[in-house]
Amino acid sequence: MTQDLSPLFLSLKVASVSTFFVFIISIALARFMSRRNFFGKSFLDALILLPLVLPPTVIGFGLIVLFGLNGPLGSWLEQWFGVRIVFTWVGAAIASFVVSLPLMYQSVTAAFNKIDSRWENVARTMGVSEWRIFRTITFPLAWPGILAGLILSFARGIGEFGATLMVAGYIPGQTETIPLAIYFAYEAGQMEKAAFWVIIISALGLAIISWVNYWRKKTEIRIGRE
Amino acid sequence: MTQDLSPLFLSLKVASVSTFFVFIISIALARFMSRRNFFGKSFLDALILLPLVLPPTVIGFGLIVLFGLNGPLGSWLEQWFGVRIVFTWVGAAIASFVVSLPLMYQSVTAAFNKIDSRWENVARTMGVSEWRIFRTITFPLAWPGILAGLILSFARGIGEFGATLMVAGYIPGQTETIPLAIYFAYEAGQMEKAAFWVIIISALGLAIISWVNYWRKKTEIRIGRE
Amino acid sequence: MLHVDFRKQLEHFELVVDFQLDNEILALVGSSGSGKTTLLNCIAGIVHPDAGSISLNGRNFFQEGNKPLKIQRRKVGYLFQDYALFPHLSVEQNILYSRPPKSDMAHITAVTKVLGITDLLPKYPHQISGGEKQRVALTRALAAKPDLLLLDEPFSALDDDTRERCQEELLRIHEIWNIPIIFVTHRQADAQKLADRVIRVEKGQMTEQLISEASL
Amino acid sequence: MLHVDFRKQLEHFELVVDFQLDNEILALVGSSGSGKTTLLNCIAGIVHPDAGSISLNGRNFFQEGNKPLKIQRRKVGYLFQDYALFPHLSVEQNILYSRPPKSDMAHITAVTKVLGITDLLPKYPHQISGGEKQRVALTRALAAKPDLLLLDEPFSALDDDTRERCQEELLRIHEIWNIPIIFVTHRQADAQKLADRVIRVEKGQMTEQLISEASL
Amino acid sequence: DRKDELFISAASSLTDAMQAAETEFGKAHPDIELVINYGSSGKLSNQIEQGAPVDLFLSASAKDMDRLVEGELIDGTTVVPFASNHLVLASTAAVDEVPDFSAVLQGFEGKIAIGEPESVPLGMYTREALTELDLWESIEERVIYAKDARQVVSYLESGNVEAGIIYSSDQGLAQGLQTMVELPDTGEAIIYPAGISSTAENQEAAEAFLAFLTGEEGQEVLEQFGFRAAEGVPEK
Ligand SMILES: Nc1ncnc2c1ncn2[C@@H]1O[C@H](COP(=O)(O)OP(=O)(O)OP(=O)(O)O)[C@@H](O)[C@H]1O
Ligand SMILES: Nc1ncnc2c1ncn2[C@@H]1O[C@H](COP(=O)(O)OP(=O)(O)OP(=O)(O)O)[C@@H](O)[C@H]1O
Ligand code: MOO
Ligand SMILES: [Mg+2]
Ligand SMILES: [Mg+2]
Repeated sequence: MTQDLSPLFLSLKVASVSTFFVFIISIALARFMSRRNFFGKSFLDALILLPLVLPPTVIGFGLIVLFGLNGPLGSWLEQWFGVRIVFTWVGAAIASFVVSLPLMYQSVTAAFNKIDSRWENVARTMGVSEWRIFRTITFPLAWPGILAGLILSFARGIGEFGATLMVAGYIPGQTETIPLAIYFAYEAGQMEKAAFWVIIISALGLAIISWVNYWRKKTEIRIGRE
Repeated sequence: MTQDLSPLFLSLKVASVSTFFVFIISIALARFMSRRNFFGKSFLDALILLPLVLPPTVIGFGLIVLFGLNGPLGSWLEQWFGVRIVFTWVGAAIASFVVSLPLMYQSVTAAFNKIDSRWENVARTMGVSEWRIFRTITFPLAWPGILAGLILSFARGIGEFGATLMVAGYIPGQTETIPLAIYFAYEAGQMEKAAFWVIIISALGLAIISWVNYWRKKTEIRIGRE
Repeated sequence: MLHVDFRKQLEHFELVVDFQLDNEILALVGSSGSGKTTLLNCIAGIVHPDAGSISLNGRNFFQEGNKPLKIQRRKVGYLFQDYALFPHLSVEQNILYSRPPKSDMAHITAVTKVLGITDLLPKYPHQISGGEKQRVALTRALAAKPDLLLLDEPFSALDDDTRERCQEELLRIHEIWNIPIIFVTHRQADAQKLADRVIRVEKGQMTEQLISEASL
Repeated sequence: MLHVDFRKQLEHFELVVDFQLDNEILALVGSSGSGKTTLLNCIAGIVHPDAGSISLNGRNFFQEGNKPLKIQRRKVGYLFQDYALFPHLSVEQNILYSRPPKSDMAHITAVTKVLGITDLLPKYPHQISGGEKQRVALTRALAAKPDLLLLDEPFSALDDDTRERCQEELLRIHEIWNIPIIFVTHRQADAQKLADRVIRVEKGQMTEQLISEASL
Repeated sequence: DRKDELFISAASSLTDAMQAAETEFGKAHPDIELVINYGSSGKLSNQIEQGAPVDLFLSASAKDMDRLVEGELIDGTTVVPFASNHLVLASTAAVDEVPDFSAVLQGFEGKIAIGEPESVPLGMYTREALTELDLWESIEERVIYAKDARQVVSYLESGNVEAGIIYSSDQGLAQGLQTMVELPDTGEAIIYPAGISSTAENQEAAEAFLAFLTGEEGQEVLEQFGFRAAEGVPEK
């Protein structure tokens, strides 16, 4: 059986792009939220968590209303950037982003909350800018939590199904990620094809975990104790 | 519109039971994995992560094969304990358990990995048992990460949809969790009912987040620095 | 009776120790980085020697070729150089950590009072001063009524008066418990006041000294 | 010229300080828990006084009613009592943390050599001894060429020889930089050797003393 | 007590109709309690294959029912069609009255949403019908595959496709549809078969409900929700 491998590459692309933005934005958010107190903070917190409790189809519906051709964001993006979200891989990336964000955000917030401000203060006495302190002290010390969040986000991004199907549609060869391939093969009773993709995606998970573990061990000394 | 509130209570029951077991098992697993090295450890790690990357329907299919009346586990449970999994809330709890486990496991592992063994050693010199050290030192110090994992697991448990639908079925009043209620209301074009449940579930998320934040602040001093 | 006779390779030199200690007080001196803390860690069981043996009152802590005795079963009271107070427990909980709930606390209460930390009991480690931490850690090391006391620079962060009081208390306790005590110090006065014997460690090599000779 | 004149309420007493310091070396003494570290923290900007003012060479660090100057802009070198080395950075990275990449390191290399920590540069903080940590922290505080040096018990974990060398180095640096230096100590000898002036803090109240009088 | 409970698995497109039918049926048979599980026909047949306790299966596709009969999970002798359905072309855009269906379809320029043909019965029927009408090739490039009728409707509602093909019984899902054009009859009917499980614990109740559904009252209810009588079912 020769298989078209495009779903693998598409899934990797979608998950990578989504994880990249999840990473940037959840760190910015967590940092912002951990330093400020404002009215509605809990509400924003809950809002970020919402995609975790809603059925993916409903999230997809929300996204398609927002990012659709007639939607407020969709029409704006189309007009100004010529970017179309619906029925493209960008839509799949946005769906992955939304469902992965809460995973990363919670992990990062927990990691930041645990860091002793003493080290940040030492760095301040040395005249180092807040931004450099963040990059060189806060971030590396929070790294184990951030890494856990990254693993979760990437895996969730790879695995996103319901919302992706809604936003990106199922266009074989164009928006067919691995979970979509599995689902439609399975639903059509093509158990061999479904099993093939389940094996591929499991091998991918195994590869990622092994690589992360290897790499974590290699750099372990850097997060040693004081 | 008077609404039958049973989905709310069912969701809470399912998520609580599933989170409870996720908590116990992922902590036991994380502790076991962080202290031992054996062949196939990365593989087990990846296996735990797998439910994150597979489409929920496929997970549901796997579960129903395992826990169905003809499945190896299902027939065994029925025969020995008279517990039926398929089409019951227990099935929903099992589905939630499987999809929440990776979230908790990653969070807990990251939290344990960050703890300085110095404190455990101090406690050892005092003749305190490993189990008591775990309860009174390791666990409280890992608490922020564990809490983040708990939030994620509970939310994911509340929100589980695809696998639940497969294993527990959609039997209004009996296995109808909030996400199922939302999905079927949405599927049936009953947008009002769907909106009602989206609001309820959002309020639930808000309540949980607020409560956790309040409680974290109250006990913050206990996880202060040295 | 404590028997210590082992060697352990460190990065820049080998730590070679061989001494016996009755129920006396031993001062351990030597320049920074010479291996004093490592020696205490080996006795406590936190790191293990490469070869040799360590035993206390006939109980084998470490014996080349055998599995080392678990830290828990050594009954050692250890004041760490950096205190290592539990950050999530109050001072009181730190001190009482090793005590079973309804055990006799009379001796702890007495120590707490003499060391002047009674007011601090409800505070958390990050809320107290450096010298206060040191006294709390000392009290904690005493609380379990150990068979052997290891104190890594127990008075370094204390002013003269407070140090005086802590030392008196330590002597009083030694009188009562009659156990071997090893403490690390950089002060000649400390050694002269407290110690029955002085051992100097330099680059891993130990020599026993007369107390009066000890230039620290 | 450093002007310090503030009050700050602590749990059991109020810390009241009022002194001025030229480019001299000031020894801060007083019993454990009397407020010495808090005083340094106020000057460094890590905590803020309730009232009063702090200024260095005309720059206002703190002025009642105004926003305190950011820690970053105070140009203070601070050796923390518990060192606070960055656990994830090597000794070398710790020391050079404040230095822009290609800046002049000559003075740092010199200090490193005199303090005997050159061998430790590639190690991480959890791999070095207590006294070694203290010397690394001292070097780090000096590395940024600050306008004011705050040293919280900089020599407490050092043996006589090493302490001697560190003190010589500090005097040499003071000679060159000519900045105010405040250091906390519990040793009379330290104060006598280094300090131009001695201030004693007891339960938050300060008194200036003659050096020879200072019973520490 | 299972005695009075009748376990039914029904295709989700029947949800509204079954809720109405349950009320009607309850009037005549107060002693029987219906426990209805909804899902896509494929999912339901999977559940049954894995031993889910089901007495009566109401399927939206003959294919799934045949598979279960082959596996001897459904008693083949009890299988009976109880409803039929039709395909309609739906759009939020208004179309002038045009007599020819293919002209209407060709009139839309944007994307067209249909069910995925390999896995969704709706899609399979759609492809068959369009192939029969020689329209398949002309629109294949513009097609978006959906996983069920509801997704087609969502695409329509959000304005991301111009047209979509759904069941006539699913018209109730949609709000704001301007155009509803039935596909011309191509011979192949969309039949909903019902069958009783070969291991049914409540055979009698299942038979009673099936009789009700194929009887006059049941057919009336189904008709209210956009279904039609199936061949072999007595016309009203
Ligand atoms: N973060 C804090 N929160 C509350 N109280 C504190 C805190 N830090 C210190 N204190 C208290 O303030 C007082 C002064 O503490 P400070 O650390 O300034 O003492 P110190 O003179 O440096 O003592 P030492 O010589 O022991 O280091 C002490 O009573 C201490 O318990
Ligand atoms: N975890 C470690 N890994 C590698 N080397 C270490 C480690 N801990 C200590 N060392 C090195 O071993 C030597 C002895 O260290 P040790 O802590 O025993 O010294 P010490 O006598 O206690 O010194 P101090 O008086 O400064 O506390 C030093 O050279 C130190 O750098
Ligand atoms: O089995 Mo369905 O949900 O009627 O297409
Ligand atoms: Mg030491
Ligand atoms: Mg202090």
